[in-house]
Amino acid sequence: MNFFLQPLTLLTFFPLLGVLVLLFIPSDNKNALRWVTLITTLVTFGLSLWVLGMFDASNPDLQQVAQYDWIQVAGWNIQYYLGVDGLSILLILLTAFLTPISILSTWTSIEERVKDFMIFFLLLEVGMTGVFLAQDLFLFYIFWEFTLVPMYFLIGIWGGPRRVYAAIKFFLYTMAGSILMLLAILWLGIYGGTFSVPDLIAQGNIPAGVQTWLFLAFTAAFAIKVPMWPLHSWLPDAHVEAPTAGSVILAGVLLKMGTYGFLRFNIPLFPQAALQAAPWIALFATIGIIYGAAVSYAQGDVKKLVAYSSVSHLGFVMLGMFALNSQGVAGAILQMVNHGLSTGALFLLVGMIYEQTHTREIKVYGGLWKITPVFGAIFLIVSLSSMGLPGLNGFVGEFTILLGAFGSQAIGNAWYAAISALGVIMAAVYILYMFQKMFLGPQGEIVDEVKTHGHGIRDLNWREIATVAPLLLFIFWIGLYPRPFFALMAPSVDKLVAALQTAALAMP
Amino acid sequence: MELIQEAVPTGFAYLAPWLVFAPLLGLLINLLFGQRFSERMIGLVASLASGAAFIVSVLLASTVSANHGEAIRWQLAEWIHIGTLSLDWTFRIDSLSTTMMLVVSGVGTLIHIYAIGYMHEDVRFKNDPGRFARFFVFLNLFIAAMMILVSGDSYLMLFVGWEGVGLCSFLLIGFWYELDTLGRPSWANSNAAKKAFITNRIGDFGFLIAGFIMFWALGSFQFDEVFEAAQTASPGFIVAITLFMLIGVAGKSAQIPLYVWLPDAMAGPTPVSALIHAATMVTAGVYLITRSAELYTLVPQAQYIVAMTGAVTALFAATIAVGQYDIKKVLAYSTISQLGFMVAAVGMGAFVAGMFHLITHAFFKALLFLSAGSVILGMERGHHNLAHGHNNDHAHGEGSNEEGGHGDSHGEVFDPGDMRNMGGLRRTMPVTYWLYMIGTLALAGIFPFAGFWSKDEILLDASLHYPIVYLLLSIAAFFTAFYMGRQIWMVFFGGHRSEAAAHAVESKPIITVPLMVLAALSVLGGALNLPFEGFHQLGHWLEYTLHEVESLALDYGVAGISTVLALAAIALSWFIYGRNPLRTGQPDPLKGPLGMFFTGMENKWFVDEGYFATIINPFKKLSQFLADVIDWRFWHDWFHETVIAGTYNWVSNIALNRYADQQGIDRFANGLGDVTQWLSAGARRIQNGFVRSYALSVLLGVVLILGYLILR
Amino acid sequence: MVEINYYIILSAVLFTIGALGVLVRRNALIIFMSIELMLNSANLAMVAFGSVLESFSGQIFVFFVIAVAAAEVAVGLALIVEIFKSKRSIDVDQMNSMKG
Amino acid sequence: MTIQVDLTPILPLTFLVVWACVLLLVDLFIPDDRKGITAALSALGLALTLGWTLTQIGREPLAAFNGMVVLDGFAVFVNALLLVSGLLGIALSFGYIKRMKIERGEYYTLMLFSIAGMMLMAQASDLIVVFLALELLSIPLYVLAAFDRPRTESEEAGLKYFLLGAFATGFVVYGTALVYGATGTTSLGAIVEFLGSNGNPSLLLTIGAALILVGLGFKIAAVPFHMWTPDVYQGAPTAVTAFMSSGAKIAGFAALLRVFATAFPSLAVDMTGVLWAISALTMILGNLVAISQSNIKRMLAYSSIAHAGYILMAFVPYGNPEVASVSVAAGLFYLVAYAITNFGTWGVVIALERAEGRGLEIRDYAGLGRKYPALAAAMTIFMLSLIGLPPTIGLVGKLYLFRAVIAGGFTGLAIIGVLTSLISAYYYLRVVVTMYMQEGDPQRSRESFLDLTTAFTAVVTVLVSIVPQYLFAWASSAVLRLF
Amino acid sequence: MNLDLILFLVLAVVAVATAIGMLLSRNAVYSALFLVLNFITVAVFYLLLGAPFIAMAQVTVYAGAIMVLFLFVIMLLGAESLPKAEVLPWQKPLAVILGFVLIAEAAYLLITRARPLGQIAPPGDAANDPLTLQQLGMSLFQDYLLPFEVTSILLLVAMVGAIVLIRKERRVH
Repeated sequence: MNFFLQPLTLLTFFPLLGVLVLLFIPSDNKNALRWVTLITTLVTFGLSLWVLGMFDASNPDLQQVAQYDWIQVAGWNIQYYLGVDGLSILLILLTAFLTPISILSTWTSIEERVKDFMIFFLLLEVGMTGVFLAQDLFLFYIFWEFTLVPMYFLIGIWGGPRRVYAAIKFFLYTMAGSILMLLAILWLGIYGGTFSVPDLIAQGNIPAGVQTWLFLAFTAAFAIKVPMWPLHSWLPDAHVEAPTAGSVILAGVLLKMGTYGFLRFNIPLFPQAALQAAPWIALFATIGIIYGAAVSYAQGDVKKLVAYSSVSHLGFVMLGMFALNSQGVAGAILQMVNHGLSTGALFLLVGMIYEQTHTREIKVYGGLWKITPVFGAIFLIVSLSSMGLPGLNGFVGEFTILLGAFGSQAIGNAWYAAISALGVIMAAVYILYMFQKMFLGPQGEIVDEVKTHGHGIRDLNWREIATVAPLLLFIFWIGLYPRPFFALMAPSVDKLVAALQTAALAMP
Repeated sequence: MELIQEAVPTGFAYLAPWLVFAPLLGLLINLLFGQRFSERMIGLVASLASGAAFIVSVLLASTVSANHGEAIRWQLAEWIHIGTLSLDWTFRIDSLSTTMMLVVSGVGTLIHIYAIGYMHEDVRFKNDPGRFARFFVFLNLFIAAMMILVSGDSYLMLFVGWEGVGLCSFLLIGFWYELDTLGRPSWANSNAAKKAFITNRIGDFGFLIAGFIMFWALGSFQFDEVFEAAQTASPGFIVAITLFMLIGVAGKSAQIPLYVWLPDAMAGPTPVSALIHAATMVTAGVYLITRSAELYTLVPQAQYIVAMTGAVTALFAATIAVGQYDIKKVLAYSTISQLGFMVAAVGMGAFVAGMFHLITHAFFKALLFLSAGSVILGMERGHHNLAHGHNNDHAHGEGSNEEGGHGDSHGEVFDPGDMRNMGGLRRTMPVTYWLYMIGTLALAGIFPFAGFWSKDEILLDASLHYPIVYLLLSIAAFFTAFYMGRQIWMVFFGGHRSEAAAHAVESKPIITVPLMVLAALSVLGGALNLPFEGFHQLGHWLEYTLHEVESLALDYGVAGISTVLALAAIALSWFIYGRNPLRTGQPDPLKGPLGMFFTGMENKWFVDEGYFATIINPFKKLSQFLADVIDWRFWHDWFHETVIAGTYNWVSNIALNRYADQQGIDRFANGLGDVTQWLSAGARRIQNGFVRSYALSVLLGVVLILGYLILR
Repeated sequence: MVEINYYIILSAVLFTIGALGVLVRRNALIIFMSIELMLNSANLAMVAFGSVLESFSGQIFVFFVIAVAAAEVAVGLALIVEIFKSKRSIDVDQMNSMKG
Repeated sequence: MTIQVDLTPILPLTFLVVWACVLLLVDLFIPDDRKGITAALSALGLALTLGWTLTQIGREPLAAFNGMVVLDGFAVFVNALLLVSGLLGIALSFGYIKRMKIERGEYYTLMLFSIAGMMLMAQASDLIVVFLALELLSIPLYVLAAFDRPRTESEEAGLKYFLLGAFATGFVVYGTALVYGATGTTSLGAIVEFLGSNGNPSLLLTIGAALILVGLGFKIAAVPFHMWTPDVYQGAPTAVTAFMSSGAKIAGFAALLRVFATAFPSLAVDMTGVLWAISALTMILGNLVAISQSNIKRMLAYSSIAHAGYILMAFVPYGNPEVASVSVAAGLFYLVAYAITNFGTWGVVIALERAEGRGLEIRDYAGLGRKYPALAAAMTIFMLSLIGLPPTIGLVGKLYLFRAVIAGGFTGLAIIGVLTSLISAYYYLRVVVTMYMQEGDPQRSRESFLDLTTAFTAVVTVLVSIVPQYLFAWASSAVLRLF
Repeated sequence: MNLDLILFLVLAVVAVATAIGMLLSRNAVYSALFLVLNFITVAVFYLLLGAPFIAMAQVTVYAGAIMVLFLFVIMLLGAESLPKAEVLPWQKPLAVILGFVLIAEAAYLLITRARPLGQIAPPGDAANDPLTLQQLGMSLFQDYLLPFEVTSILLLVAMVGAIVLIRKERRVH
């Protein structure tokens, strides 16, 4: 098939077309820029649905593969190798789904240098999609590093007061991790003779001792990205300073790149190392869950609170993933999506109110629900999904994860899961604290303050509702009827788990 | 499950989903059009929704009886299927669940109707008529969630409802989220709501853990499969499961140590207190244990713990109730105490007795609460008429709209719920008085009211199996009768202790009619399960589900003792409160004789304070510490800024005589500034622009290389 | 008969002295001379080797070195003169307008 | 007796030299305000030579002057690169020297001579020729560095470069002498034979080689022989800096490679450690000190030191036959990557430099992203390439290098490499930050050739990262004959 | 203890002495003169080593042309000596130490480690040995033709460079 007509290639690089168009639009024609970008991202979403339509959920292996020799000289064996399977399909959809939403959210909030913003955003989408699709380590690394650049600009140019600091910190920390991974990748490339992940897995002859080192090298990259406690220090800065859309994508997709990396590379490539590491990862994940929850409870800044809650949520993901049984892994994958939806939505909503009040201080809010009933209701639903209320998406993920972790042989004891379950209580504590201080109780001072500059705080307008509505739809759908989502990933997950069991048997 | 569905004719089972959908439908209608509807319309929709659920419940019950109690399982959809884990949206229709459905939807519907009248005035006293619709939305949501809870076929679906009702109670307790119970702007109500939710979550944690153990030990969440596997599983697991489940029960059914949220929950509008925090939701725990009967019966030691928890709670709460002044607070603690009775009962394995008491309690406690609500409304009206000199509360409704909140509309704050402001309402609110009286007698367990039969059955069981429990419960029963008597005397007898009481006005039919229905039930409810041969209807009915139940004959000894105790208590209360009624501002006459003891009861034995001191504040401090000191100052600022970035910059400056120029990233670079300065003196020498020292470094390099080559 | 190593050592000493000259003197001209001395010592070594190996290439190399030295001198002196014109000094220690 | 010589191997070179000499005369008749013609002519000369050189690709290696010069794939590759650099250098200079009012015809001729020297260096296979080539490329550079007289910095740069250069030359000469003494010859081929015949090399030889290494290390600005670099780069006219930062490096590495790979592979046991240390030191020091520069020229100087370190990594495993070819090919590839990126970067710097050295502080770049988006974008690409991030040739080059080094078993060095490139991100990003995230009003001077160069290099930087295989192939075929 | 050796030692002493003189003398003129002496001594060594041609070149080109040029420049600039102002106090000692280390290394290398490189044949009167000179010339123009040509270019370049540097400013305006 023609190179550019392959679904995955098209899906990955289509946004570049948008960039091309944007280049020829005068930068003062802001609405045109916005519309072009929105349409581009929507088409991309359409493409992702096309991919989904062709996706064979019963097939555990890579599908719709686009595989070409790329660099085959001088001992390199690098391929252009894209493919999608149960582990990645949901994340692909998530990416394509969140991007247009983020664009919508910038409609009025980004007025400065719209053109650059949109271009960077589209480039970012290319990078993210590529990361989830690339099956060749070299290709993967290129996409992985590539995502850094646009995000760095998004934070650095359109961010808050300390944006430059946050941007550079984000950049350096992520890069610090990935360069170690680079060495590991090169090592694999040299000794495996190929960079293609499936081939490397098939060979699977990496000596246990080396496995540990490679595992650690990859972990360095992914753990920082996730971020796993105690490597989370860049997260609050990045999140607080980033513009709303940036935060949404950062929380919604970029962090998932880390967890996805564990799933796609660490576990299948180094199964024995993974099995050995499971208890440790579980330990750190558990600490992260409790720590993140406790710390977010003490935040006075909404965005910071949500940022730290991410540390806690992704702790769950890591815990489930390294339960290394089907419940855990499937739950982890679903929880990635859930976190993308819930936290993404939270950042959107926070951004919407921030746009009106220009403050993120929780204490100045209060009694908002009375003034903005719709906003309050939506915020409540999203909060509940984030604290894992049954019937909403959060619960399905967290429950399966904890269930998996509780009985996981890899982790070895139920304590981690039990303690992590405390995190569910603490989630209620900080989420309700946030909701109460912002929406319940007597009217906060900000309300009158806003009144003094023209009309007071308004409820959501239709564009804003349209922005969140899709998220809400999925929040309910996954919560009430997650079956199709699990169905998509199940075969691949089972395959992974089976491979792990064989590896476990091979272990001394 | 297919097997079962083939085995028995499903009858009306296909209606099961409507238990949930009907209320949801009502909810949606009110949500979408609530703003355009009139209040009556809203109320009608909501009540119809709940009523539909009731009808469905009746039909389902009939189906069950038609099937001779065979359980029917009706699968709506698949939910979570991963590996060995398979969960479905399946409804379970058997005698137990239908019983709960009937209670919930029945009482629920009545309370819906009542609420139409009550909220009409409440929203006007609180100056926010717009909120009328919201109330019924929440109420319907609650019915739906409760239905999921009672009709679920697996522990997990039960858990869904379990948390759902928790959410609803959060929303409804915080219904007036910007006020406190006296209608002043404050965080009080929202705090109460939050407290309720979080405390429940703590219970849910126990439930979750129980679920995990269940899955890995018994391999399923579905009731039948669990029970089947339990027969062969090692008792250790069962004990763990049952006890962790007990934590959940303690949370939901307000048992020690997690009961603390219930009294605060009275911040919600009275119908809520009646429906959620008296009749239905709080009994979910009892339902859970009954549902898990086959697990509990396997492990007596666990049963004993459950029973003790119940009994102790019953007594403990009863003592506190004696010291309360707020009419609803008294009822709240009474509820906790009564729940204690039920838990004790099911703990002892007297599941029928427990369920029996659950039902009767639902009747008379709802009755009491609603009557209390009516009293409060009466006081409010009296108060407002006083303030506005006319008694047209509609006009008044608009009248007080201009004024800010209710509390600050008249100088001092008036608490319409404080019994010390009441007195003599017998004359101003006769209907309410009689209704209240019935409820009181039922609760006090006076023959032949419903409460007598159910409580008596529990006591009887206790006396046979667990003497200690029997002792505790009997004392609790005594206290019960006492504080109810105290309430009656304080509220309805004696002289008016406030102007409002004097001008209080009787409530309208829409409020009183449902009360009368409940009153009738409270009188006759005992007939459900009379302790005479052939009259154990409830017993036989539940037997289908609970298999072996012992149906005891009336034991005159036990019954006699309890009756005597109750009467004695009431007499005592008359002796203290009725004979010479309280006068305005007079302290409680028990204060003197009991002293410390009474202060304890008055202040709920300082349990809340204890929790604050031992758990909540430490946690706040801890998270503050983690967030500010550990995470931010140490980890974020010190370690990452100073150590990493600083070293980074500092090392670069050693090779140099200058600071990094303070540009964009200077924030990142101002690490060990002083050290840099201090060292730069020595560092200045290296790249200093002198040709000769450059040459020196070249020569140095040469010498080192040659040295290496020669010596290696 | 003279051990060739003596010549080498001698050249090494001269070379070192030349290097020292570059390191310790501030006068650009003298530094330059020192460099010439270094080249010379190299030449000496070269010729010495050449005479042992009895091949011409040593001498020829020296010849080229001398030529190159001449070329360098042309440019070098020009530079120094130019600097002197503008700085009125040939003290290399005064030529550190750029550093860091 | 008659003298017959085969000129073919050095024809391009000869042509260039002759062209330069002629140009020297022609220039006398070109009026001062028309020096553009000289530029054009010299560019033409380079272009012709380049064309000629490219026809040599894939030919059998030729030797002449009894093995003093060769023309093999390696030489062709390097020469082509050098000539391209020359063209880019002239393109950068043309407008610049006019703007700086230092336009003189000799500028270009000297540049041509220097390029000739570099090419000779790449072809030299006799230490004498290496030495002469070294001088031939250096002397014009000394003059060019001081070309902006009487500007103090420029003159100082010239003198410093000259004195230290001559100093370093002393070591080369002495080293050559020792090698000659140890082997009795200066011809690389003969040295190999000698070593082949009588066993393990004497320490004398090793020392000689080490001294040569010192001299060449000076040219490529390797620590600890690097210290002239910042001052000279800063003081010299920017266009010259651009030219020498690429050209001299390329030539120096070419010679280093030729000498060590062909003549001294048997010294690997001794040399590896030295090279390892030098490379590591160079990477670390270059990157660390670059952090605290505020002058863009100095910063780039340190960056070029750092990159010398990266390229040196490729030579560490030169003694190990199975990886040597790969690693050296990686080195060549990286040279290309660096040269291209480097010229682009300097192009931007030149575009923003104004008279008497204003516009050279990093803070002068503030607001570039807003005012000249294209220029800023180009600069961003170059910075990414220097860090080694996609989508740029820099990343591919680094990956190639690290892979070779790891394959050679020097993982430790590779780790130093990646860590230092992380450090480098810190200061390269600062430029980007300043351009995009700070307000300012930079002034650029529009010169068509300059813009052309910048655009060209930017495009190449990105393009080659997407299709690097051809360059890979060429580089690896270029080194095959060396071993 | 033979004659050659004595001669060598004497000359060596002279060479080193003059070199040190160059190094130490305050006045640049003296330094230059010392250097001339040194070069001449080296030239004598060349004779001893049987390289008369180089010896001549050394005397004429070096001692003659180059050093005279130096002297000329010194006089021209009047830069005999500089004011005593040492800004790098630690430079001298460090340099001296390095120097000694270097010499030590060289000595160690040559005396203990290096293979004996053989003896120097006693100089026949090579001064006027036509054959030798002829051979030299031949190989210069045959084997070493390329370097020779390169040298010529080099000198040309140097010339141009010098002119560029010294020539009067004729800046275009």
